[in-house]
Amino acid sequence: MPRKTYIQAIQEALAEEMRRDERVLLMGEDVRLGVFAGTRGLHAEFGDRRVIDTPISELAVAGAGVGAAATGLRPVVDLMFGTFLYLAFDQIANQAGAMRYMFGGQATLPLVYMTQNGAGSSAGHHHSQSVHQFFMNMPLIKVVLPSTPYDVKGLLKAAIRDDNPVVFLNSLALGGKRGEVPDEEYTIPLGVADVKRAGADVTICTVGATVYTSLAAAEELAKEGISAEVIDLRTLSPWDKDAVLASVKKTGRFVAVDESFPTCSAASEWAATVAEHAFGDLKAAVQRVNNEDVPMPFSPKLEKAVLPTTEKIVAAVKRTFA
Amino acid sequence: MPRKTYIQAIQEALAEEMRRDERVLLMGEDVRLGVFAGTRGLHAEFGDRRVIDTPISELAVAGAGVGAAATGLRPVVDLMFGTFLYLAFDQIANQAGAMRYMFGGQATLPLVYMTQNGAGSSAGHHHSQSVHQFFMNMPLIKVVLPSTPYDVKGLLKAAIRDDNPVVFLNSLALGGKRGEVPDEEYTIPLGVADVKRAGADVTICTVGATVYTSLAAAEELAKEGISAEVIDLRTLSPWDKDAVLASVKKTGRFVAVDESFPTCSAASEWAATVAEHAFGDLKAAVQRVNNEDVPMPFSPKLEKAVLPTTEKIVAAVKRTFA
Amino acid sequence: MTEVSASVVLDLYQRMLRIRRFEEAVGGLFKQGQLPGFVHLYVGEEAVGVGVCAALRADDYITSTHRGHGHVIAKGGDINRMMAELFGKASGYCKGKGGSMHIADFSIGMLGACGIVGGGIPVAVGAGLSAKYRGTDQVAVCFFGDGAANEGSFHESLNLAATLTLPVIFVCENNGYGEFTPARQAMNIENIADRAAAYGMFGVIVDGTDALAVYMVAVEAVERARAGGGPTLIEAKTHRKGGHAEGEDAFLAGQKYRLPEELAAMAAKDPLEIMHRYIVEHAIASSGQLEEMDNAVVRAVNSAIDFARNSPEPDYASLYEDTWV
Amino acid sequence: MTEVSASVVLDLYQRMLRIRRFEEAVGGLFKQGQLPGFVHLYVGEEAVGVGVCAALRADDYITSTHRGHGHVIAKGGDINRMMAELFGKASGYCKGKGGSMHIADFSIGMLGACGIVGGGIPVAVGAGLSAKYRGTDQVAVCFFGDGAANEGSFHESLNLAATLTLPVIFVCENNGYGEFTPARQAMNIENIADRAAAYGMFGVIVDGTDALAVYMVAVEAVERARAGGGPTLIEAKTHRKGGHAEGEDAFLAGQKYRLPEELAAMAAKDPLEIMHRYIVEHAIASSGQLEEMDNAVVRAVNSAIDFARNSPEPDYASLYEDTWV
Ligand SMILES: Cc1ncc(C[n+]2csc(CCOP(=O)(O)OP(=O)(O)O)c2C)c(N)n1
Ligand SMILES: Cc1ncc(C[n+]2csc(CCOP(=O)(O)OP(=O)(O)O)c2C)c(N)n1
Ligand SMILES: [Mg+2]
Ligand SMILES: [Mg+2]
Repeated sequence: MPRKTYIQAIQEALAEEMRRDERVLLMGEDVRLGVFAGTRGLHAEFGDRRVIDTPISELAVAGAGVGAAATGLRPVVDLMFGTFLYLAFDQIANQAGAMRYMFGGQATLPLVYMTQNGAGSSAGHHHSQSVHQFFMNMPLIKVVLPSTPYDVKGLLKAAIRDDNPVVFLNSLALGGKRGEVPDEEYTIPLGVADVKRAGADVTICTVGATVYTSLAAAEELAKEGISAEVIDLRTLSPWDKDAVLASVKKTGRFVAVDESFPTCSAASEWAATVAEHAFGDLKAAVQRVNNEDVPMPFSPKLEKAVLPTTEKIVAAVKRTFA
Repeated sequence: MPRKTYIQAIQEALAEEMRRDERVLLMGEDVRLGVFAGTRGLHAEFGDRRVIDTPISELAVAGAGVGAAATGLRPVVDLMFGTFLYLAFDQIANQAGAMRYMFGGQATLPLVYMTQNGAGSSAGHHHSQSVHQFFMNMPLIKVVLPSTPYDVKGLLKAAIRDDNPVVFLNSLALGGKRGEVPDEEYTIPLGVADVKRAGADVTICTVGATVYTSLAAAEELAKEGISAEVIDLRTLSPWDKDAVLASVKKTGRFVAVDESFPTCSAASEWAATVAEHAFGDLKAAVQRVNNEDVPMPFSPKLEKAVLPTTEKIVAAVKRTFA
Repeated sequence: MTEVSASVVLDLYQRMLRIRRFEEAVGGLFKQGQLPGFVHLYVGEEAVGVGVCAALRADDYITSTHRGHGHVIAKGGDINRMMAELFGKASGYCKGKGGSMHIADFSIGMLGACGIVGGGIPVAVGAGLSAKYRGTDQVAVCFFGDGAANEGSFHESLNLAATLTLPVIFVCENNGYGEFTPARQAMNIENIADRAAAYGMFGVIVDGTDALAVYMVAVEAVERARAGGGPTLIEAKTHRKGGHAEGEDAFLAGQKYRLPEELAAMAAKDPLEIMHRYIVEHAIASSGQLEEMDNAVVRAVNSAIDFARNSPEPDYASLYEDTWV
Repeated sequence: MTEVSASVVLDLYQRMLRIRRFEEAVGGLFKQGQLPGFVHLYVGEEAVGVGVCAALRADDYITSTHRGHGHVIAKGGDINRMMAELFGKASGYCKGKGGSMHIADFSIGMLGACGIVGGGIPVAVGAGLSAKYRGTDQVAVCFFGDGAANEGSFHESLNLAATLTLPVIFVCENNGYGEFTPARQAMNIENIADRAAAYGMFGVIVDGTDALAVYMVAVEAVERARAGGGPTLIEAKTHRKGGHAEGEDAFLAGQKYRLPEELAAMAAKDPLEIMHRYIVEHAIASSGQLEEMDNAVVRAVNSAIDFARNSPEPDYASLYEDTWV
C-alpha cells in the first residue's frame, strides 16, 4: 500500500468527496492556498465556486455553514485552529447542534467543521488547546479525532457523507505522520473504535496524538511483562463504549489517556463510564492521564512537560497494579 | 433570621460589595432595570457610573471586563443567560482564563461573570442550558453555582473579593426560593462543599437546583431505610474533592446528580474522581443522573422529563444497592 | 404607490390582520397563564414582516428572531401549527420541542426563529450562499432587531454576504429598543442603515409602519439580489406596541423605560390603521369589507386556539426522536 | 510637520530602528531554527506602532496582536526580556510561558499580544473604561489588522467604546492582507476608516509608512480621548515587507499571493528610509549620526540575543506557578 502523510490523506478525502458529490463545498480562511495544508490543491481543481476563501469571521462562517447545510448543501467549514471555534461556539452549539431537534426534525444538517486540535507547534496557549470535550458534551454533534493517515481519510469521507453536524478534529501534531493509505475508495464508519494494539492486562483508552504515546508506553510495559491493550476511539461522539467495556472485561484495568485539560474531559467521561458499567470487572481503580491542569506554556520544555508522556502513562498503568 | 429570596440575596451581595469597594462596578445588558432581577435597585443607589447598561455585545462586554480587571477594577459582568456566554467564550477562555498564566503572572483579574444556569423557564433550548461543565474545564477559572439564598449571598461576596476570574452561575430555577439570610455581614469561602443532609449509606453529590431534587430523593429513601448524605458542592471549580472522598469513605456508595448534558459533564468528573481515588471504599458502581441526552425541549412536560427527577435519583441510589 | 396592485394591497392588509389578531390572542392567553415560556409579540411591527415577505416567493428563505410569530405568518405559515407550538403540543410546528422562540417551517422556507439575538443572521447568509451555489435565483432574508445590530454576528454576516455578493436581504426592525435599552443609547448613530456603507452594500431606510413602503423597498432589494447584485440592508423604523415580552409590567414592578411622548407618537402610527385608511381612501375595499376580512381572521385565530387546545401533549417517546439522522 | 520637534523626530526614528533591527535579527534566528513556534514580523509597519506610541504617555495602555514585537518596542519595552521570551527562557517577559504571540509588559501599560485575531480589541475597551471610571486621563490604544476588522469583536468593541464615550484609540494596521487573503477580497470597501461612521466615531486615514504623519494623527486622537471626546478609529495604510509568518515560503511551497507591482510599490515606501530622508533633508541629524544610532541599536539587539541565549530555561517548578492568586 502507498504511504502517505496525514495531511495528504485529508487532501485526498476532500478531493474525492468533492468529485463524488457536487453539493460538497469547502469554505474558510485561506482554504485556497491552505494555511491548514489539508485544503491545499483543491482550489486548482474545483475553483472559486467550491473552494471559498472567507473573511476572518468565524461566527458568521460557522453559521453560514448551518444555513447552507439546511438548504441542501454539504459544506465543509475549515476553522483552522481548535480555539478559533470558541468564536463560533454559539452557532455550533445553538444552531448546528440544536436545530434538528428544536425544529422537530425539520432540519437536516450535513455539515463538517474541520479544525486542528491539541498542541504541537509550540505556539503558546491560543494555538495549543484541545477542544473535543466541549463538543462531546453537545447532544447532536458528532466528534471525530483520527490518529493515522488511514483513519483520517476514511473517517473524513464518512463525516462528509454523514447527515449530521460533525466536528472533525485533525491532530495538529500528526500532520506529517506517514502511514499506509490505499488508493482504492474506502470509508470508516463513525463511532467504531480501533484496537491499535491488543493486550490482556490493562486497557488504555485514547484518541489522537496520544495514541502514539500510549503505544510507546505499551512497548515499555511489555518489557516489564505487562500486556497493554491500546484502544483508539477515533470517534469521540458517539463513542464506542462497547469496545471499551469489552476490553475492560478482559483486562480488568483501565487507563484513560487524553490530551486536554483534565476536568470534565473526555478522560473523565471514559473513566466514569467504565466505573459505572464495568465496576465488577475492575481489579483496580481507573486512572486518568491528561495535560497538567494549566494553560499551555510556550516554552517547548514546559509544553512537553504539560502533555501526556510515555512515562506518565506507564506510571498510571503501574498504579493499577499497585 | 430574616427570610429572603435567592434573588434578594444576590441584590444584597452586590449592593454590599459595591458599597464596600469603590472598584466594584456592574456592567451588562439592562442591568439598570434588571432583566435579571438580581441587579435591580443598584442603579438607583450607584448611578450610571457604576451600573453600566451595555449594547447587546457579549464578546466585547466580556472582554471589556478583562481589560477593566487587568487595570485595577473589579468588574461584575452580567451576561443574563448561560448560553449567551457561548458568544463570549473566546474572551472568557482565551483572555480571562489564560492571561495571568500566559503573561507569567503579570495580570491579576478580579472579575466575575454572572449568569443564570440551567432550565426552569420552559423557554426552549436557547434559554435552558447548563454551562458549568465548560468553565470547569478551563484551568484558571473558578466556577460557583449556589443553591440557597444564604449560600448565594456569601459566595457572591467572596467571588467579588476573589482576585481570580469567577464564572458565577445563578440557578435559573431558584430565583424565587426563600431561605434564611442574616442581615450581618458574612462570606462563604469558594471551594468548600456543604453537607445539606448527613447520611450513612450513600453519598449524593450535586449542585444548584438538583440539591432540592436530591434532598427530596433522600427523603424518599429514608422511608425505605436508606440514609443518604447530600453534598452540595456550591463551588464547582475548585471543587471540594476532600469532602466528597471523605463521605464516600463513610458510605461506600456514590451517586452524582447534575443538571446538564451527560457527556464530559460535572457528574462525569465527580464519578471519575471517586472511581480513581476512592475505589477501595466503593461497595458498588458509581452512578450518574444527568439530563437526558437531548437539547432541552420547550414542552413543560418534556422539559420535566429531561431533567433529573426524584425518581431517577432514587433509582440510581437503588442501583448501588442491587 | 400606484405601481402596487389592489390585490397586493389587500393581501398585505390581510397578512397584517392575521398577525395582529394572532398576537392579540396570544397576549390574552399568556395573561391567562395558558402559555409556557417567554412570549414576544410583533404587534406594531406587522408592516415590516408583511411588506418584506410579500416581495418574496414561496421558495425564498427567511430567518427570524425571538419575536418571530409575525414572520411565520407573513411568509404564509399555518397558524394552527404555530398556535399548537406555543402551547407545546405534539401537533405544533416543532412537535412542542421548539416553542415561541424556535418556530420553523422549512416547507415555506422559514428556517427558524431563534432565542439568541443575532443568531439567525449568519444562517440566512448560508441560505443565500446555497441559493447562489445551486444556481437558483432564490433569495434569503433575515430579520433582526436594532439591538441585534450591535452583535458581532451582524457585522461578520453583512461583510461576508457583501464580499461574496450573496442574494441576502438584511432587514433590521428598528423598534427603538433592545429589551429596555433604547437604541439611541446602545449606538451612537441615528440610522442603522448607514452601517451598510461599512460593507460596501446598499442600505435604505423605510418607514416600517407603512407596509406599502416596505413592500416597494423590498421588491427592489429582492430584484437586485435575484439579478446577482448582492445584498441590501433595509432599516425599517418601527415600534412595538407592547412590552419587550409579555408579562413585562408585572416583571418590572413599576419601573418605566418609555417616554409618554414616544407612546403617543407610536399610537398615531398604527400600521393597520395606516393601511386601512389607504385602502378605503383609494377605494380598494370598503370599511365593511375590511371588517368582514377581520372577522374571518378572528375566526381563524379562534379555531387555531381550539386546534391547539385539543391537540395532545407530545408523548415521552418523542423525547429521543429527531436526534441523529 | 513643523510642529514636531527635532527630538521627537529622532525618537521616532530610533524606535523604528530598534524594531527593524530586532525583527531582522528575529527573522534570522528563526531561519536558523533557533526560535520555537510561529513568528510574525513587523518589518515595514514600524511607523504605525512608533508613531502612535510616541503620542502616548508611559501610563497609557496598549493591546496588541500576533504581530506584536513592534508594539512592545514602540511602547518602550525591554528587548532583552522580549528576546528571551521568544527563546522561551525564564528571563523572558512571561517567563517563557507566553512566546511571540503572548508578550505583555504591564509595567509599561502593554496589556498583551494575542494569538486570537481581534482578541485584544475588547480588552483595550475595558482598559479605557477603567481609565474613565478611575477618573484618570489615561487612554487605551488597540492595534489590530485589516483582517481583524472583519471579526465581530471589532464591531462590538468600537460600538461599545463609542456609546460609552471611552478614551480608546483603535489603530487598524491595514497591510493589505490577512494571512494570504487580500483585504480587497475580504471586504467590499476601500477604506476601513469609513467604518467609524457606523459607530458615530471619528475616523481618519493616514499613510502608515510615514511616522510623522501617524504621530500627528495620533496626537490629535489622544488629545480628544484625554479630553473626554471619545474614541477614534485610525486606519494606517501600510504593508508588511515579509511574509505573513516566518518560514512562509517553504510552507507555501511555491504558491504566490502577492502581485509583483505591489511588492515594487512597497519597496519604494520603506518607513525607515522615508524618515531617514526627512531627518537628513531637515538637517535634524546627519547620515553619519544616524548610522551611529543604527550601530548602537544593532549592538543592543545583539546583546539581547546574548542575554536570551545565556538565560536559563524555565524550570519545571514554574509550571504550576502563576495560576490562581
Ligand atoms: C445573545 C443574546 N443576548 C441577549 C439576549 C436577551 N435578549 C432577548 S431579546 C433582547 C433584545 C433584542 O433587541 P432587538 O434586537 O432590538 O429585538 P427586539 O426585541 O426589539 O425585537 C435581548 C437582549 C438574547 N436572547 N440573546
Ligand atoms: C480568531 C482567529 N482566526 C484566525 C486566526 C489565524 N490568523 C492568524 S493571523 C491572521 C491574519 C490576520 O490578519 P490581520 O488582522 O490583517 O493582521 P496581519 O497579520 O496582517 O498583521 C489569521 C487569519 C487567528 N489567529 N485567530
Ligand atoms: Mg429592538
Ligand atoms: Mg493585515
